[in-house]
Amino acid sequence: MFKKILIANRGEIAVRVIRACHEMGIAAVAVYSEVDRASLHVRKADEAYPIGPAAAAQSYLNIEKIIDVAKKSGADAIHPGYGFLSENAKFALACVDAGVKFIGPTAAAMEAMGSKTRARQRMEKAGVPFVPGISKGLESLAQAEEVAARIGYPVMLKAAAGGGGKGMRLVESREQLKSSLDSARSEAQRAFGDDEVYIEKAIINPRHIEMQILADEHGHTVYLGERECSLQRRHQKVLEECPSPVVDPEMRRRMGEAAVKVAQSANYTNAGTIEFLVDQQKNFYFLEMNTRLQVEHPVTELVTGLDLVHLQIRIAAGEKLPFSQEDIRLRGHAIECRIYAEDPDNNYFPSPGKITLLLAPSGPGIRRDSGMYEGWFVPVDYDPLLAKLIGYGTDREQAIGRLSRALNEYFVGGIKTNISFFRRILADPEFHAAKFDTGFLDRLLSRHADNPKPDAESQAAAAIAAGIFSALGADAAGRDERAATDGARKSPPASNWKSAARREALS
Amino acid sequence: MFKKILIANRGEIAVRVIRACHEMGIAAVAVYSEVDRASLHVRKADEAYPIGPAAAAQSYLNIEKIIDVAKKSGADAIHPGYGFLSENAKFALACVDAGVKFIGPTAAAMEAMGSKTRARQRMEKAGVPFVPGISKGLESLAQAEEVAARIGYPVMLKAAAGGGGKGMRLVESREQLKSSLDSARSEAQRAFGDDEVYIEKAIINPRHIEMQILADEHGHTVYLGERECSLQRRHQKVLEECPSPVVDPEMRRRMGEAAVKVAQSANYTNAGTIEFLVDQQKNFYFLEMNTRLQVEHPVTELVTGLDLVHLQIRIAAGEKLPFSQEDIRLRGHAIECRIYAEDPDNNYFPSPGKITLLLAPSGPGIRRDSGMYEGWFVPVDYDPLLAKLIGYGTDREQAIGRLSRALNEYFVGGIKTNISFFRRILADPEFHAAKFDTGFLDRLLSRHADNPKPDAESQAAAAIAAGIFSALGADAAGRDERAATDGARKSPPASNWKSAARREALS
Amino acid sequence: MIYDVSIDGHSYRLELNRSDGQWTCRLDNQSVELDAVLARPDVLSLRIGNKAYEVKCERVADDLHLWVGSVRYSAEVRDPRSLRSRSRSADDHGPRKLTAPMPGKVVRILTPEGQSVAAGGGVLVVEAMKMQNEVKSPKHGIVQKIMVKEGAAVNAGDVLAVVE
Amino acid sequence: MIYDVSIDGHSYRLELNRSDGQWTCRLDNQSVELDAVLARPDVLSLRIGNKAYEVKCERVADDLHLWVGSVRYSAEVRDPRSLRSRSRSADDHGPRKLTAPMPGKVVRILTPEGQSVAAGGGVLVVEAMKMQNEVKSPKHGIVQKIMVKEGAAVNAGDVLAVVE
Repeated sequence: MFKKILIANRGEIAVRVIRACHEMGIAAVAVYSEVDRASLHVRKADEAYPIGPAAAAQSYLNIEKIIDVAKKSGADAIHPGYGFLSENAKFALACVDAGVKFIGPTAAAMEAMGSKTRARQRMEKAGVPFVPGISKGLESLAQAEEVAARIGYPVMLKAAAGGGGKGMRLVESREQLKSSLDSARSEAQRAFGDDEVYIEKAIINPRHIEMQILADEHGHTVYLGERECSLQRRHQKVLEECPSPVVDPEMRRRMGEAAVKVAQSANYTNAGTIEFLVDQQKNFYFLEMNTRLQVEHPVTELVTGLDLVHLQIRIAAGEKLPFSQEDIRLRGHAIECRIYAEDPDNNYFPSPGKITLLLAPSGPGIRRDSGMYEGWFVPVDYDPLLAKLIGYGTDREQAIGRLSRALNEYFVGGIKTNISFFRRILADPEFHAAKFDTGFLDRLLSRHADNPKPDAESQAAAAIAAGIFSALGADAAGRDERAATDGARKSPPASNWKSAARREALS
Repeated sequence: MFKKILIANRGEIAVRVIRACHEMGIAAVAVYSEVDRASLHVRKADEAYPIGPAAAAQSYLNIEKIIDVAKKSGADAIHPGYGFLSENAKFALACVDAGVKFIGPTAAAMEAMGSKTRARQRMEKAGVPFVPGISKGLESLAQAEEVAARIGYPVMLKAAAGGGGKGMRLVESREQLKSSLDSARSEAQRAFGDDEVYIEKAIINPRHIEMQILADEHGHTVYLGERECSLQRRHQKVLEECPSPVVDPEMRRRMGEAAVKVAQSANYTNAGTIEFLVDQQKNFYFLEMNTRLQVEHPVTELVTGLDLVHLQIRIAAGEKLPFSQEDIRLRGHAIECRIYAEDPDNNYFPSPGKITLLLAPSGPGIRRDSGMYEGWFVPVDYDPLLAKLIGYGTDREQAIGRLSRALNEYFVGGIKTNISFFRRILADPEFHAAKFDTGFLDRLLSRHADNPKPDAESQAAAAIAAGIFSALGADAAGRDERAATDGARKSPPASNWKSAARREALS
Repeated sequence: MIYDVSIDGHSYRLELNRSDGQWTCRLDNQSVELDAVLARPDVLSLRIGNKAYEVKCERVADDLHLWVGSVRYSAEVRDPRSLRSRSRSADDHGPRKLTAPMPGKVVRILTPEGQSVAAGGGVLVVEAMKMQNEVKSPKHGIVQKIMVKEGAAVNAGDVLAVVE
Repeated sequence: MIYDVSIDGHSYRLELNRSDGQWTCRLDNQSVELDAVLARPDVLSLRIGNKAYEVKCERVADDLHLWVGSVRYSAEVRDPRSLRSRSRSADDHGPRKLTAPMPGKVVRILTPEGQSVAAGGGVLVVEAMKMQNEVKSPKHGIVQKIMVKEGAAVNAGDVLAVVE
């Protein structure tokens, strides 16, 4: 087993991996950018190394600096978390060169699955269903028109290197095709430095369901059940659950076996996720593979009783999977909410700043994976994911009940968060009935004024409380704390702004 | 289903039951004594009623006041938690008279199991093994000598109404019998107002293992697996786990079936626990039945995937058990630590006071059931249980790893706690090997100086930190918070002291 | 003390007095039995009659929200006799300050000084995490003053411009 | 600034200076590369070289403990040039104050004023939650003064008696 692991990440996922290391008796090495010195992952690590300015390109994405820290600290493995370098084949190769184990798949497996068009070609060979369309980049408008006519409108244009909805266009008719193709190409070029765009049939109101797999380095691959990830806002996942309310054991077996086939076709090792689109007739189509740990892995952990990060580490250390497919049983139901620093009053615009008060939920069936703390200044430079709140229950109804209860306990003062949005989702009758698809949240948000009519009593309580807070004045306010902690930078240095990193497109 | 439940308790268990109510869409009514207005259970309730002074006899133990609140609030059921009125048959009867459902067994079932001697008589009839001895109170010294000679020394004298080790004496030889009998009688009289004492064979180095049962009001009784409760200090449980490391499936089945027999013999309904002593040959003997929810119920919840409080409420509402014995499966391993306000530097003497800082652990496999919050004044009047920290893992090793990690994250400032004691237990090689019995902790504590030799580096870090805290002065100190919250009474009113309630003997 | 309180646009007249830690309270001229405990800064445990509420106060820049159980209310409080008065009510008279809704960088000025702007019209653009946000004028008027330059880093609550 | 620090009985001489938020540090005359951030009051994130430590400060009455990772150290700090000096070191000269280790009630006085007491001998008994705790004399001497009566409620840190 490894003695020391470097975590090439920040935020909640760095904390989550550090915890796994400590649980296994392994020392954890943190790296941090200038604005992250007071971050939770640095507090919790056994060693911590500065790696440069806030801009991710100069710190968390800087392969050379991270490899350098690995050598200096004597780490024998690197966990990349998600985002940043986690799906970067060059980084995986650089680890090999440096004699440090990369906790994830090989560079070759990453490259095999990294391009959507190449992955589609592979699926075609392996006989895994994927959305009708082409498996190569479009060469011309004429070709696009020909394929679209063959598979039928509406069609979807997608960037081969894509993610996060960028370079993606829904085309309803032939008339729209040219301008959509042009704009998809130029957006793909800007976002990924690659204008390859392919075409596939648009699935109307699909569900997005993904299958978790684990593969050891001795040829054993298993699937750990699916996750329902249809609740997305602007193509970003917001809430995920396990199991999917629409997947029955037979469908799970078929999807799982297809996922294992996908992984094996790429000689895939370690943890990975195969994403599927599911149409209204419950046909599923291969969408893409994420060659890393997912943000939403906790729902699988709660329902299988396994720890995916422990298992990632064991697999990377050369251990065999300690179970076979028959041993894996789903029990109960788990739902995850991604808590973001976002302003619900302002179209969910990011809301960085100092956290002046933090009330954190706990109790039965509640797991909280967090990267924030009271007094911390949420930096403006990175993805605004603060924490994940996961509810487990004997069944879906109990999971919803526990999560709703926990969301009522959750409070973050000083900045705005999307917590109230989750309360709205969990109270929605169609969500309770599990009637949703990937367009559900955007429709929910467009129904502007359907806030639950507040009862007069609680509204009067709010009025009285507002008066009391005014009467008590500064003494009652959390934001005027006397103690000047270093976690709270009163004002972010202006230089951060010059180099603000792009919000990571995570799914 | 009930619309509104009154919780006749305080502290972490009141919070835990309020959460269950909210998860099920039921309104929760809190009651509180004068010193508990700022307590967490009052903050979280939908209604809250003052019920008198700090002294439990005048508030939490006052049947009349609590029934009065139930009527005033329109509650249709009462959950008693543990301790206080939870095993009080008169209270259960008063609920019946008031037309409010008592969430627990009937008064008759409580009385049948409440006296240890009567329970022994019942076990004799039902054919459940119990420790050799007599099932009636001792009438004379001569009788005691006769029985002791027959079953063989060492023997144990026990109060029939007993609990918490009071009125209990280990007798090694005939010479000690008279004085031990006298002192056991007078201690039992003082503690329980009843000097009935019986005799049984002393089991040397036993384990204390208990079986959770659930019975609905339609004649179905199931067992939910055992809990290992051998880790006790002064006859008080400190750390519990599920499953027991020494119980195999066959032994679990035999103990479970014996437990179901015990419950059925008393027409028992709702949740209950049958405690067994287990000797070194793994023979188990009925010890007593606890006719309520146990402090340590979360370990069973994590391993079975069930919510015992939800099920208690459903059973009391007349629902049938939603599963049968075959559906119940133990998966993984869970360990609970009882976090007390106790001073490890001073023989674990209670340490009430203001909580100036609270760092709470979370993350994978960690459940925290807490009644405290930062800024709260832990009152001097009640049991010093602050919270329960429960770790779950795929196996016992992972549960220990996660719990150790979480204990390192747990910090309570302003008062002293027993958190460091748990770190010591979890680091002990014999604990890892699961080699323990009910005397383990007292032996561990007597080995005074075996603290893990701190490494020089972390000790130097402590020295440097001490200097920095001095240099930063009051600005760096949590205890001088400017905001005068009401949760923190600067000084408890003197009157509390006159009426300080006896620490509840809970097991 | 008398307050004009607005909760999600609904106005209340609130009379609050405190002596010996006990509150007396009248809401819209109805007497209210009130018991309030500040559990932590920004966290109140209220009892109104025997109903219990935990109310949390969310203060971000000039925005005030109160959380009561699962509901989040926007709140405005005006204390007619105090300088702690705060209001963003629809008073169209006098100059109005535009403040930064969150820390960020000013990337563009849409309406320069001296030009007129409609109610709801954008005055400048603030960016954080590569997302851009228009700061809009609450009223029709003239941009009297722009206090920041393009490229400036600003904090939540900083005054960016004044519309007259 | 120079401090005498004792950690679990082990003495250190510590030299600490701060300028521009940067610390310079010498421990027992060895230079130490130090980077410290106060994450919250009583919580320090330390980097010593590249080793990282989270150190929490437990202050209860006169007791000072530091938690470093999983280890809890008792600490004493003496600042020779400051009034914030604190020490309970084995200095047998001069009067010594006995303080209440926790809130409680004085239930019994064991050694009245004017009587002699051995080192480790009980002077009075404080009770909380029906558990009783002897407050002991740190040195051999005469009980010069008892500041509390039987039955009095006391807070943690209150001076209960002085032994000379």
